[in-house]
Amino acid sequence: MRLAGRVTRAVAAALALPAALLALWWILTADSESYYLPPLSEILAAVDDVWLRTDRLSVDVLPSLLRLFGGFLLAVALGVSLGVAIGSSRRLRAFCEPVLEFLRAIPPPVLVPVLMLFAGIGDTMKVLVILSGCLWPILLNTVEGVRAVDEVLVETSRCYALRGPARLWHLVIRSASPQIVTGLRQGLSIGIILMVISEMFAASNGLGFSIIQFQRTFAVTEMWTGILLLGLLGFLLATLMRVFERRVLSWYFGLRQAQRGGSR
Amino acid sequence: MTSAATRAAPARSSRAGKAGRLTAGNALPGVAGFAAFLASLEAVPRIGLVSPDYLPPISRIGTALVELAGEAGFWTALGDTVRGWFVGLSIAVILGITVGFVIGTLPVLREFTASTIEFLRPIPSVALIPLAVLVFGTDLRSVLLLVVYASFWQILVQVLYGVQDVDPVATETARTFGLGRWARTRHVTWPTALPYVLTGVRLAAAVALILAITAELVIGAPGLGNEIGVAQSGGAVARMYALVVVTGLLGVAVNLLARRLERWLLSWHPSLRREVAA
Amino acid sequence: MSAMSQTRTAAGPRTDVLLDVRGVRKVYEGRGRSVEAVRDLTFTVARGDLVCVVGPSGAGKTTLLKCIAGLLAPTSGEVVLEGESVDGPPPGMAVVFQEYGRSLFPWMTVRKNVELPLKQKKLPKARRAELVHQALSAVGLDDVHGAYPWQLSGGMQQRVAIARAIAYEPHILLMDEPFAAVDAQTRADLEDLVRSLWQRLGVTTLFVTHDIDEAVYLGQRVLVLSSSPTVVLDDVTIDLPAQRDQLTTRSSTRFTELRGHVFEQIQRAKQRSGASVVE
Amino acid sequence: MSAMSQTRTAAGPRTDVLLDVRGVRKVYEGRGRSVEAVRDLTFTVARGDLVCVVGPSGAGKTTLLKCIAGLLAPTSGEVVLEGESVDGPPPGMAVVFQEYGRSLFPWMTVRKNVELPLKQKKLPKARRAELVHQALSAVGLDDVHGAYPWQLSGGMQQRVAIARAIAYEPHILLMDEPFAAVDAQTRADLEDLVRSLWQRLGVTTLFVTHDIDEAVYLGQRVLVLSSSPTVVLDDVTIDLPAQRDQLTTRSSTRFTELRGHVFEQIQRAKQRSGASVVE
Amino acid sequence: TSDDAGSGAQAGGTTKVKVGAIPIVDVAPLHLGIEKGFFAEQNIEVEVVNTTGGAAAVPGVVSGEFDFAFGNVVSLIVARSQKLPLKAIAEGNSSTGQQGKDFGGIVVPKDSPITTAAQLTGKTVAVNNLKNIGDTTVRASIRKAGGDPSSVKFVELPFPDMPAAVDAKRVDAAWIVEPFFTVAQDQGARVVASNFVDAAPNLTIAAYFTTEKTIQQKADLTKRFTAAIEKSLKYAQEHPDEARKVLLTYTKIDPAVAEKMTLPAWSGQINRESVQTLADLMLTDGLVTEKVDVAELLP
Ligand SMILES: Nc1ncnc2c1ncn2[C@@H]1O[C@H](COP(=O)(O)OP(=O)(O)OP(=O)(O)O)[C@@H](O)[C@H]1O
Ligand SMILES: Nc1ncnc2c1ncn2[C@@H]1O[C@H](COP(=O)(O)OP(=O)(O)OP(=O)(O)O)[C@@H](O)[C@H]1O
Ligand SMILES: [Mg+2]
Ligand SMILES: [Mg+2]
Repeated sequence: MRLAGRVTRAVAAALALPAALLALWWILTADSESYYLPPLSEILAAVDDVWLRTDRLSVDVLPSLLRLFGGFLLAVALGVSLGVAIGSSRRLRAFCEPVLEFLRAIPPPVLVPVLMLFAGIGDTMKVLVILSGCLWPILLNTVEGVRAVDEVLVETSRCYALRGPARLWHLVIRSASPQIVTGLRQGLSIGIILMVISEMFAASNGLGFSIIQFQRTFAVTEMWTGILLLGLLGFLLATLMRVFERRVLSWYFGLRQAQRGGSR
Repeated sequence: MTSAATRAAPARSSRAGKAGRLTAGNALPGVAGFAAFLASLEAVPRIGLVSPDYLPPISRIGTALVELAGEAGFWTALGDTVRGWFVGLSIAVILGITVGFVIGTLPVLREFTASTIEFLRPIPSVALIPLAVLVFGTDLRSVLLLVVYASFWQILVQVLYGVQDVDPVATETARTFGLGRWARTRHVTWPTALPYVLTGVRLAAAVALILAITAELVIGAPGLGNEIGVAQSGGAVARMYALVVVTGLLGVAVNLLARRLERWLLSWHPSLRREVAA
Repeated sequence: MSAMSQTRTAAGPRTDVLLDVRGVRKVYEGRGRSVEAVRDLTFTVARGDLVCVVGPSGAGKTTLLKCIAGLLAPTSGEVVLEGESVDGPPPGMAVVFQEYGRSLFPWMTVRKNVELPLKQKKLPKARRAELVHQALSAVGLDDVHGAYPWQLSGGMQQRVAIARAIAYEPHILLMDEPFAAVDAQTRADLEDLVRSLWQRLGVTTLFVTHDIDEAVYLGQRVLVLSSSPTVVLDDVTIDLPAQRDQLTTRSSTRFTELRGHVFEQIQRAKQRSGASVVE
Repeated sequence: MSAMSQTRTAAGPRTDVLLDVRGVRKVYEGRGRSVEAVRDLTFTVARGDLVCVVGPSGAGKTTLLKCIAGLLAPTSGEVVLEGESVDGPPPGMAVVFQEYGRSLFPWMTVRKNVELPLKQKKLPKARRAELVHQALSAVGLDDVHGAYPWQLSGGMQQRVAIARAIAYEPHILLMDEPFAAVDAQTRADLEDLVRSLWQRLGVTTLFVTHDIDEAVYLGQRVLVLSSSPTVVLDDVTIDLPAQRDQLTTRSSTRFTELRGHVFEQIQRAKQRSGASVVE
Repeated sequence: TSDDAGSGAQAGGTTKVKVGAIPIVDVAPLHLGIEKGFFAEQNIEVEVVNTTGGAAAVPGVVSGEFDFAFGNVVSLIVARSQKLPLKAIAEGNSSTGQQGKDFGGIVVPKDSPITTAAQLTGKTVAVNNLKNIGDTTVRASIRKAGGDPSSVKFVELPFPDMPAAVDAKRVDAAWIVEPFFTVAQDQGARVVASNFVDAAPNLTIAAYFTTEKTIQQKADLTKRFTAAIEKSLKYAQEHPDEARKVLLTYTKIDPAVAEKMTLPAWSGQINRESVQTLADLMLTDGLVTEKVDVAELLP
């Protein structure tokens, strides 16, 4: 009973504001004359034609998602391993920081031509573009997380001869995991943005490509359906991420709650 | 990210002059790292990994950079970009902090806005370009719209995490001593959230720079991005990379500034305390 | 229950009642289970009294203190302070929390930490400076005004929290196991400090501890709480001389007697633990 | 210095020396200032001994323990364990840290926390399960195998840390003020636990505390450290009966005598504080 | 922005107009005309705003941010088919109409076995934008050479990145325009077809355009601007050396390349038949879903 009540409330909370905003959008654009702001009713009506009645879901959305996951997973692997290394060593950190900040500040669209020189124009390049964006929040958060490992735990591990991979996994990564997961969340939403940007170059399919194509061919209603779909995708992925986070970090949330004296 | 602020560190030495020495001590390996990076950039085209026609060695980019520095137009463009970046970032910071505090301190609001935030956050700014041009044309305001939209989320999310991290013992202490809601926000919530805000500013600063340049590149508003676009469409490869290097250096400068700000505002924070003590 | 000591209190009801705790009950409602932390607490504290509260771990001492401080609303019953029912932190009350380390603001210097509540009271600057100086002086911290809390040792941090409470010039001072993490010597010093402050300033003080020796050494009265769900098991008047010191008082026979008496009560309290979890 | 007790140690040098601390000196080098935490410590611990180390706050007790554990390198002098000079955490040693709350892995259940060092030792699974079970049983925590550390009360967390140390089957067990933040009753229980474990398993134990009563109650010997810069002030043999219990032992005359003796030494140590900060 | 009704914008008799244009070879006449004072003659003061192409220029024009803009004909036809009220007012540029001597074409890597457009069947071809003038005319080339355009795989690649992609054989062929056309050929790329020439004789590639609203409300200004730009086009066509020189002022093209490369034709006339041919090709290739009457778009 109580559980059911909580679920209902959570669903209501998740849907209330979007519903209100959509209603507002609907009303405000109901008799919109502006070419670029078609009535929401038209946009919603077009969703079916544009995405569901065609093979766009498998031809455009699926490859985009695959590239997104590829880039994201690579960024996780690279960000976490580099982050652990950089976070553990003051020297390495001092050595790398300016270069990393330099690379971080370069806009992906101008990075694309360089990447194409090395990785060609296929999916590899797009995956690399996504990687180049997701990497930073994951890397920075991992570095900060690793730096903050509790000294007492470090000494405990030394005393019990915890070394090598066991130390890395049981101490360093687990201890930094709340921060790493924060990085993952930020990285994922940047990844979606980069997914679109990567499809601005040398693409012939993809969700981002479709949106840009609609934009270029002045198919504005269709473009809006794409943007809505993109937002929906972001929301779904964020929800998945939350589920993942709750599972992996259940200890962390319990610990925090305990520290707060049971109050939330 | 937990309230590690509570650990008593044994560092009891004087704090004066520490920040200066720390950066001075840190600069050397940083410069060395950068030099190594430049050397590898020089080597890649020279040993024939890629054609120097498409990725010139860094020495040629350097020459182009010197040429750039001699052009008045370059400095105007740099000024335009920095202005767009700074104004946009400022708006995003103020907006993000305000909205973040309001949402963060009212759990109901937080609960009800979470899904909308997750929905709006991944919508790429680039998708808003036609809208921006339609509403604001191709001048600074369009750039600002994109910059603010993209960097706002970075700040907002950080502020939300920060506000959530307030130690209940600290809040209760403040309450018993008669601090009202506003005074508690000012003296307890704000200092707790400040480290998160600064990290947010650091992340947002980079995003804002990227967006300012991308927007100039795509919309054609004046600035470095536009210069990059012109160089690119004219096939002036070395010049284009010189401009890219300028954006990268801008990023490094922004980060240095942000670190300075952090050192100054957060000398009490455990992460910096530890650096001083260790 | 110790009939003798109970009667003693009932026989001589204090004249000027400052704090009146009436049938306070507190149930924590949690997911799936609710805990009755405090079942029924009734007692009064006279103006200028120094009452120690002891009880086994988890007895609900902190819960009681938070109810008195107006930080928690009791499930039933009420707390009356100076004739008024408490429903939020009352003015003129200072609390020293168990987690002193977390109750000092790490982003403020020691001076600022002590001064902040005075600013809230809108005291003029000169008066604030005077109070801060006096309070820090009283706890023996004349030379750390400009330091940050985390630059101090645990005992010093604790003293800053106490200084903040004194400087506030409260009518009533609540302290929750304030010396739990301090070494024996510092602890003894702080105990003497609390007694001398109480004697000098006459602040009504409620002191929560789990250390029986400490409670007997410090208090004029000791309230013994049962384990959860909590009631008042005993109310012992400590008839030791007003001038106490660590060596002679602690080795006096009366001290040992009282200590033994309280110890027994606590042992009984532990055995008598009721069904506290209401499914 | 108490000549009598000093001689006692010198006269009867323990036969089977397990730990030999030879002229250990430790200076913390900081920016602008360096602190000589430990000046010159020399003592030995025999196999199977239970030695308590007391000293005022900041005496360098933790520093000493870390040097023995191989976590800190002494500035001069050396620590010899079982005939070998220590230069890193030696195998077969277990440490229970002062901050027990921070020394358990919050992301592992109690069982996993205890098991992890055994995995590192590459013990077979069945043996691990047996050791974990025995150790948790010994500290009276049979029913919390699956709980996370933060779901336990402070005293229980402390016992998990102790269980982890026992399960490791160390030759030597170091404990650093392990009961500082635990309430009196739990503390008494844990003290009895440590003694009974020591008697049953015969592990050589070094127990650091700032509580004189505790040191006298627990130890076979008590080392008294001076305040910083630290030397060994006294080495008191505790000639109390092997079977001790909280009420009778603590109220025996010999206990009070020994307690008084150690207390005096510490008072002297406090007065005799040298110039510890080398500018 | 300006208003023919005669408000403050017309200070001192000159009208300020904003023109959106890509900083490429094709718009040299606009810059040359400004330099030569052809616009000043008409009391027009032009501010050229760099855009990246139709995506930014069309909304700019629709919103009134730009009075006029430069865009390729296919983009304009698509926009028109989407009911955007755009109208071309003057030619932008045209194909030279000479096979092998156009300002753009299909190139292949130097040792590629491909020699004719027909052999592009089943290959990967880079164009700057999909569903635009590039793929439409490349298909026309292939069709004309007897190949099957439906099996060609087009990928998007910005012109500046094409020479490198061809050189590294990332693509089998690419449709490139100047100055990258020359750059690619310098690196050894071979031209296999001139797609503009294959699509239609003297194909009009791009046009200056505005909205119907501007044409109605600022008829006079439109007329003056059209006159000035047509004069500029003609001048540029007659003085290619000056056109090459003006390039260096608004682009960063290497002077050596600017000297060598082929300039597009600026005939000053929109070739209506070629535009209709293009529109028909677009219908064949599915860029538009119904037949577009180019008369609506053209002046
Ligand atoms: N926020 C809460 N939610 C649920 N139960 C709680 C909460 N706070 C305390 N409790 C429970 O209420 C009881 C009393 O807790 P309280 O903290 O008042 O004890 P205490 O006497 O202060 O103990 P200690 O000596 O350990 O500080 C305990 O059983 C505890 O588990
Ligand atoms: N990392 C460090 N850097 C500089 N000085 C230190 C450091 N650690 C300890 N000290 C100093 O060394 C001295 C001894 O410290 P130590 O922690 O060993 O004392 P302790 O006897 O364990 O005290 P306590 O009873 O408070 O735990 C103290 O004066 C302390 O300030
Ligand atoms: Mg408590
Ligand atoms: Mg210590």
